[in-house]
Amino acid sequence: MSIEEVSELASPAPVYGGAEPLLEVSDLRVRFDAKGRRVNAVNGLSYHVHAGRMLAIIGESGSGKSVSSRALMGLLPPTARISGSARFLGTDLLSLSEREMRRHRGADLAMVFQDPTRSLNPTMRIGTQITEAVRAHGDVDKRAAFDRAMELLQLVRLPAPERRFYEYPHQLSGGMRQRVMIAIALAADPKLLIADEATTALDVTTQAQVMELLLELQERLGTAIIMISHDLGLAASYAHDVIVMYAGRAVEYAPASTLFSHVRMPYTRALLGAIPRLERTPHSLLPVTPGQPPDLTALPPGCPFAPRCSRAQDDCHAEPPPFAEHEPGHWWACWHPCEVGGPAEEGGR
Amino acid sequence: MTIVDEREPLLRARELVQEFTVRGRGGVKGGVVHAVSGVSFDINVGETLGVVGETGSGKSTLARSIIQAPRPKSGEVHFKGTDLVRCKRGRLAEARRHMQMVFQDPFGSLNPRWRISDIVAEPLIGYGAGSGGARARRVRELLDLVGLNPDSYGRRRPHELSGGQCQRVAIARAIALDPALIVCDEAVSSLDVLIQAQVLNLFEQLRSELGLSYLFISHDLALVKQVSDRVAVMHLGQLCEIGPAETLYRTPLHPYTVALLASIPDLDPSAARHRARLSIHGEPPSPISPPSGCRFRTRCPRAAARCADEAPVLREITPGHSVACHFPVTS
Amino acid sequence: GGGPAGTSAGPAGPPQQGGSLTTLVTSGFAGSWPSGLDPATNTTGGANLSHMNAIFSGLFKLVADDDGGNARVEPELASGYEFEDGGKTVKVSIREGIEFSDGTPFDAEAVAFNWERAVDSSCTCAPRWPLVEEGGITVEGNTVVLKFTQPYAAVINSMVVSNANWIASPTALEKMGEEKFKMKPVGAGPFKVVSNRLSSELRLTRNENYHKQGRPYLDELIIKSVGGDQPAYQAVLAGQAQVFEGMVTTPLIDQAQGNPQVTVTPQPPTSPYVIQLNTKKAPFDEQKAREAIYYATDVEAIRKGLFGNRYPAAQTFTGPGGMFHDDTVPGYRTYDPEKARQLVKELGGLTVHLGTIKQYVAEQINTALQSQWEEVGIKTTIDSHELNSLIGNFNSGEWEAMLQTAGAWDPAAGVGVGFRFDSEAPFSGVADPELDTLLDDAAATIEPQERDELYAEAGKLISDKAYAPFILAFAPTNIAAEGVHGPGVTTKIPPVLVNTGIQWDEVWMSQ
Amino acid sequence: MAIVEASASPALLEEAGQGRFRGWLRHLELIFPGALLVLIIGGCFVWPLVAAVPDPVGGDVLESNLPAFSEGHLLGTDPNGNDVWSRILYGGRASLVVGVAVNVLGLIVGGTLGAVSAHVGGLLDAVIMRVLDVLIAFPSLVLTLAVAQSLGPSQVNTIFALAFFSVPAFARVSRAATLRLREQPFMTAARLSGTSGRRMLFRHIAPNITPQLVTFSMLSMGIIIVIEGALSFLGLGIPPPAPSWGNMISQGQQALSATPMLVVWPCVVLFLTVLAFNLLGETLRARWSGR
Amino acid sequence: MTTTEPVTDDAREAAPGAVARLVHSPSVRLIARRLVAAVPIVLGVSILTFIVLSLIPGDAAQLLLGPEATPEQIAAMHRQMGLDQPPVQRYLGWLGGALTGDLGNSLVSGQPVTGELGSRLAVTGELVGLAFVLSLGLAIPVALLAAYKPNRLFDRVSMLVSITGLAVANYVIALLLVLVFAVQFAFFPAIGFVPIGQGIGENLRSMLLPAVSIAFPLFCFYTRFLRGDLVDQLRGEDYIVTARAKGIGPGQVLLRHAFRNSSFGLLTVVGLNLGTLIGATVIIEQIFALPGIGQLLLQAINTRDFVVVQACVVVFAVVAVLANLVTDLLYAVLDPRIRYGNR
Ligand SMILES: Nc1ncnc2c1ncn2[C@@H]1O[C@H](COP(=O)(O)OP(=O)(O)OP(=O)(O)O)[C@@H](O)[C@H]1O
Ligand SMILES: Nc1ncnc2c1ncn2[C@@H]1O[C@H](COP(=O)(O)OP(=O)(O)OP(=O)(O)O)[C@@H](O)[C@H]1O
Ligand SMILES: [Mg+2]
Ligand SMILES: [Mg+2]
Repeated sequence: MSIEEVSELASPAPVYGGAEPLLEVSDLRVRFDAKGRRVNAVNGLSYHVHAGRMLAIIGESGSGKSVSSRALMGLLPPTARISGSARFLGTDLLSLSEREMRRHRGADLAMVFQDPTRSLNPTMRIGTQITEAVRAHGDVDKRAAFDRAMELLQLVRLPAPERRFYEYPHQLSGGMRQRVMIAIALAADPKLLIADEATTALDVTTQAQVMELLLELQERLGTAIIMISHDLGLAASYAHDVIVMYAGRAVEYAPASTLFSHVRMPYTRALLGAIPRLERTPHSLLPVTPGQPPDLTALPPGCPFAPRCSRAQDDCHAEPPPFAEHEPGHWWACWHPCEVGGPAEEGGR
Repeated sequence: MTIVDEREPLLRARELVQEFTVRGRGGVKGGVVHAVSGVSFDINVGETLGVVGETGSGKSTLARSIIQAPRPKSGEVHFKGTDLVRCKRGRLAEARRHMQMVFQDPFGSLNPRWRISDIVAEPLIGYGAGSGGARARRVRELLDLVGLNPDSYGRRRPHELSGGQCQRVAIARAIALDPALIVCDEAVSSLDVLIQAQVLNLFEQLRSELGLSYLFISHDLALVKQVSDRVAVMHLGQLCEIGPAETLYRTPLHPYTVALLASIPDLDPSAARHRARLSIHGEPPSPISPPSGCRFRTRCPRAAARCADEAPVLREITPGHSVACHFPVTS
Repeated sequence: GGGPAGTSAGPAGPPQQGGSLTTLVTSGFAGSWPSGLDPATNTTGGANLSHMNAIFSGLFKLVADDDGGNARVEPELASGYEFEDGGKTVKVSIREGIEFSDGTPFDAEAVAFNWERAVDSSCTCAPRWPLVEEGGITVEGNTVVLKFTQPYAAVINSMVVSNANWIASPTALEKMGEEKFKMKPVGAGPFKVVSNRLSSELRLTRNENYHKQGRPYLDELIIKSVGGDQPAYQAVLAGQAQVFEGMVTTPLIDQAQGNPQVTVTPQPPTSPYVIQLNTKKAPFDEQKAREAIYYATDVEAIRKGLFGNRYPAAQTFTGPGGMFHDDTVPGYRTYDPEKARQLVKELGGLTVHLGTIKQYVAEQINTALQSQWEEVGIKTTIDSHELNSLIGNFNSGEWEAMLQTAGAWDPAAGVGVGFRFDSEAPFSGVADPELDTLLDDAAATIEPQERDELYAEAGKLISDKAYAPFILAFAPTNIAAEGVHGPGVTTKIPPVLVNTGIQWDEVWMSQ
Repeated sequence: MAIVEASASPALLEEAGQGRFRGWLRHLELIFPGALLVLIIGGCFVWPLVAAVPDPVGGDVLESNLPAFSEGHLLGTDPNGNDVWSRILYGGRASLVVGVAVNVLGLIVGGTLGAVSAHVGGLLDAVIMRVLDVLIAFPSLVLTLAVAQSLGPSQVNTIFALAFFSVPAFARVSRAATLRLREQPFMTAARLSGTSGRRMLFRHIAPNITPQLVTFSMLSMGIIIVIEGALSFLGLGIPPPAPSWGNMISQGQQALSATPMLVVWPCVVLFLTVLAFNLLGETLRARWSGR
Repeated sequence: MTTTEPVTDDAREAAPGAVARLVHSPSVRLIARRLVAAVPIVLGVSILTFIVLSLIPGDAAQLLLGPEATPEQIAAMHRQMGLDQPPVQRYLGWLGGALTGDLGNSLVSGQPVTGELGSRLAVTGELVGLAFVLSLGLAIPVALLAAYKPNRLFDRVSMLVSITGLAVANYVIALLLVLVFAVQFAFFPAIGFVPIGQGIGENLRSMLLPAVSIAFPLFCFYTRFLRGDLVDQLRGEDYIVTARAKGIGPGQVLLRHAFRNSSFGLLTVVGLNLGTLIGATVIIEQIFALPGIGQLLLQAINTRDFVVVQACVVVFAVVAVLANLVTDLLYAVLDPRIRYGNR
């Protein structure tokens, strides 16, 4: 990829609403040099999050959702090369040293991970894991930390918190563990909470419980939430705004209501079309998008979705479409966007 | 082999029970997990039975009990007229030829050190079907059928394939011997939607073309509805409701089914937000010491005293639609 | 101060009283006493000289001038002896007024009692007396009388290596019972047993009852078993032990001699290394093969290369420290590779299994022999045996050549020349009636001059018939820390068999 | 649409260079121990064939204890006048052969036992595991001593005796790996495919547990070579004068303070060998575990 | 391990019904089960020893009586030693005695074995215990420091040291230690054992060098193992990411999270290591003239004193089995997944 192409891919952050955004990510790029292979995991991602809003990042597996959010937290392995900027209340998170970053982790930005079983230390009491997070920032004595932890456990509505405090992760069910993870994330009143597929490992009923909880907490605490998922239904049900990612880039961005009623990106449309729905007749064939996600080690020159896109034309293969605000509040990156209200199945070939 | 009666279901499971003794390090007995407790159902030729239920409800155990890996503790599984639970090893192997399984983990179900063509050929070799040349031809045919170009994929190894492709290889292996029944244990859960659609379509195609029957397990209710003729709902090792897909989804009878259906996130944002959603609260009880009576009663909004004393049995409410509840939901 | 050959090891002033001394013995040999310290049942008594002498002293003892010369056996707890009946009757008189350390009298009855047990003992150190069937051992007042079927010249000389020399208190033995007694034996020696951990550590304390006034000098003597020369040497340097008996590793001896902190006293060699050849079996039933071995063996190279000229070459069965020693034997076949090659050729090749006991010096010599023999075309394999498999090999009669030590201070003593050359002996590879007669005669002759001649003749016969080439007369070296003095430690006493009988009652330390 | 300047391009270029270097470094993890091993093995097995090296045994006693860098004796001679350098090369043969043989025995016997035991399960598993438990609880040294004393010390017997150390260890590793493998769906799938037990063992289990076993054998190779030396100390092992690194060290230690170099040289090569095997083992472990 | 909770867990554990809970507690059941499982193992070991020993050529009688003994003498000695009985009967006789705590009398010295073993066990036990303490006490901090910054200078140096320890035989280490610390600087005695009764300081001084000789290779092994495991944890485990995401420092992450989990792996290794230690004690006791079991065992094998060998082996086996039981118990006590497992 030449420098010119890179600069064309680079895009300004879409502006949402009037107030200053809490987090402003622009042109985030992450590359891995692993085993001699170079993986371009994130290729110029830009977005905003405002306090009190929930932003959903969706996209298929490997589209760079986790990598981009871990980059914000400074939790990528040393093999990652990061560029771009992520302004968080005026500081560029990406330029911080590990030591400075540590002050922000937990305190300003917190994260809830996909698999609560593996993400909790199996040999440490639940309570200790929470108080540890409480005490990581600020000078809190044991007693105060204990009180705070109990408060948090009540906040996430864990039944019998006094007992649970002394239990170990394996004694809890998946849903309870995920609540503990949320309690840990909320320990220092973060301004931004990143939930990286926080409910993927849970079954539907538990997933619903956890999502309810997140929403409720957001309403109460005013925290901004970035919710990462590949479940469009989840995004539609709970998020204010939605970003759709493909091959390490944002391809469509809009408030949830707009996005699901006025899909413009063929890719998003394909995603929506492929979801089995209750309304669908049994045994009907689903619309199929052929091909594979692009190889991140060697991206095609044009639009990365072009090889799989039914609407693709020559220009799509030649040049990547810019990611721009084509309608108020609705951004997309496509040379030939779908018509509003067109059949959902149209996205796939 | 016995001649199959046309009206006889392809698979008839009766009162299947599977239990596991869990042991700690050093072999301390921790308790008995009642993974599957008295499950009965039929699958007819060409029919797809969906099984839904939350994590740990015993779906996978049920599937494994049917393919006899391991054999269930008690109960009967009649497959094409043979009771698999009590038959000899040789008979079982013969029966398994017509019964295959596709697993949830697309990578784990393929030996990472084998080539794709070898993997697909494995059942052909295992059941001694065809000579070398015929076998190779059959492998190509199968790979073509699942949409993988045998020339470019045959010599690859699993890690050179994507998850969806791996799953297709697993399917190719499963259909290699023209089985009558395929057990799909969360066969598409780990795939993302685009790939999932491809695989589901492939299943559908095989069903209509080859007349396969499926036992289709998932906890995604919408997905199950998409593929199933009938749906069974499992809760803590027991069937709590079973019926034709359309009916069951339209008029769920069991409070648990209702709760499950309510948990499905809706794609319509305006409708989804701020509705009173949850009808199920609390944690699922432990399968080691399930509650007395109805196993759902601890979380059931309709629970009454009777539920604690008396375990409800599956009873037919409308034709083909049965529920195990003392107080079924009637709208 | 060190220096070669203990020249400066004379007493440094009058002996001083007191002190605790630790002496180290190698766990493979002297440091192993698995069956306890009762003279009659200690099967390794011949190796445990220090232990036994310290507890029991001895009826007789071997003494020598400070340089190891003029070695002679002197009565100790005995007061003297007489031969009668042409040597067929031996009368040993016991010193008066001696008591065991438990206070019971040490008398002829006690000695006779012990001798009866000694004769029945299964130790290699049991006396080889040709006793008459009935009344072989009798008591006459303060004298014990031995009656032999034939004269036994070495009866007194061999006493110092046999368990007949160590007299245990019969009263104590009876009181304690054999099993307890072997752990805490009671004798009339300079020391009493405090504690005894078999093959590991023996703690002794001064015997106040000891018959010599003012002896022993030491208050405490500890005998410890240690795993090898290197750790033992280090322990002496570090001050955990004052004496190490029986160092054999040449480079370490060299190093010790350069070290002013220790006194190095090489003992006068008595038993030479010999290559026993099994003449009862091919290939050495043929004299040519045996001669080839003689000619192929370059003793000078081994002396110089392996031992820095430390030990003298030997051509017969006693070393320079022993009785009836001859430096050379007329007609002895020395190194001549050409002749060896010639003989091997005549034999149409020669293949030899050369064995020895698992021990550093012996293994080194074997290795060198292998090289030398290979050089002249003798195919040689060498094996090192544990004691067990060594005995097994000899018993089976399947062995071909064995590197062993032969002889003793007095060749007629127990494990002396007969042990290796008598046709009756299990460890012998020779069956020559002529040699048997010579050796028997020598053993039965009291007159030293006559004996000397008989042994010279035997030596010549062995050499002429090429029964067994001798290598060099080896003796271990004793190491002592600064300030330790005593006969056998810092002066030389010929080893009666392999190790020296240190006279612990005379050993003293400067404080 | 405003286009933001492309960021970090120079940095990217610079990192690319570093990337190449890093890639090379990563290979170094394999190259260094590999090269070291090739050097050691080549030195022991090939060098004596190519270059004129004195015999390791049968030296002239008159040339004993020469210091290093003496004429004709690169590392000097031992008390028997044997060339130390040559003994190190030939001794390496013995040590490496013992190390490899013991590991191969462990790999084949132990590996098979463990795999079969875990695969078949049930009574057979219980019996095999109890026997292995006994072997593990049994002080292997006694067994070794017994073997050595009844059969006499020799290279073959040493291998045999040391196998008592390696077989149970390999069996455990292999059993654990097989048990883990058993959980994999492809094993169930294979059974459903009518694959026979033997085929399962050889085609499914064996190739999948081999990497683990090989890694383990790399790490235990050094240990075995060192234990052979300990046996030499107790008078077992490879009988002198035939050299092995172990018996060179054990012979040398008898006069360690006087002739330390006789111990130092074999220790140095042993160190390099253990280093190489360890590094190789760890690199392989890291690679095969997919890090 | 430090925990920050203000109320201790033990207080909760000692709630009513403590006895009932004790009986049903996994730990107690674990002990019982493992003790039962240990019986066949020890039995197996004793049978195996019996078989192995009867395969060794030569016997104590032959050795005691010397080469010139007549067959009648040997037979008489066999009778005296009880070696004339058929092996099965001999074994059963031994077993009967062993069950009542009487391991028989030494064939060679006639002394009762039980008492001898007891006093020697103390020496070997102290040696091994000290070696464990030293090796673990050093390995843990070194491994932590090495894992703190993997592939940096300290890590590399510690790796080289570890590999040296794995490559250099323990007897060479022992001799070198003595040369330096006993001969050059007379800090420690070169040989000998001072019983605890004569002062704990002197006792430790006499045991330190032998213990270090055994501990050094162990230390190296543990360091390699623990460091590797720690790095694996740090790289691969999700809860490490969680911990880092909380904003706690790398030292805390290492100590409180990675080490806590790595310690279980280490525990297993330590438990399994005990068997191999026996070889080390045989050699080291020899060099330092320590009156321990290793020394006894070697002598007994050389004199074919099978009663003593049998007793030593069984004692070692019991210790090995107990060690594994203890590690399992420690697991059960330390690892909550087992402590509260599957109830
Ligand atoms: N440490 C790493 N080294 C090399 N490549 C990596 C690394 N981590 C992630 N990647 C690659 O970066 C790409 C983006 O990964 P990421 O985890 O962000 O995907 P994702 O969108 O979160 O997918 P999923 O839905 O599966 O979680 C993938 O191709 C992945 O293989
Ligand atoms: N081999 C086993 N040993 C012990 N318990 C088991 C075993 N297999 C399953 N279980 C238990 O049996 C119960 C049912 O498990 P199963 O895997 O069938 O559930 P599932 O419905 O498939 O769940 P999921 O949706 O998570 O796959 C669970 O509680 C599980 O822990
Ligand atoms: Mg992700
Ligand atoms: Mg499942």
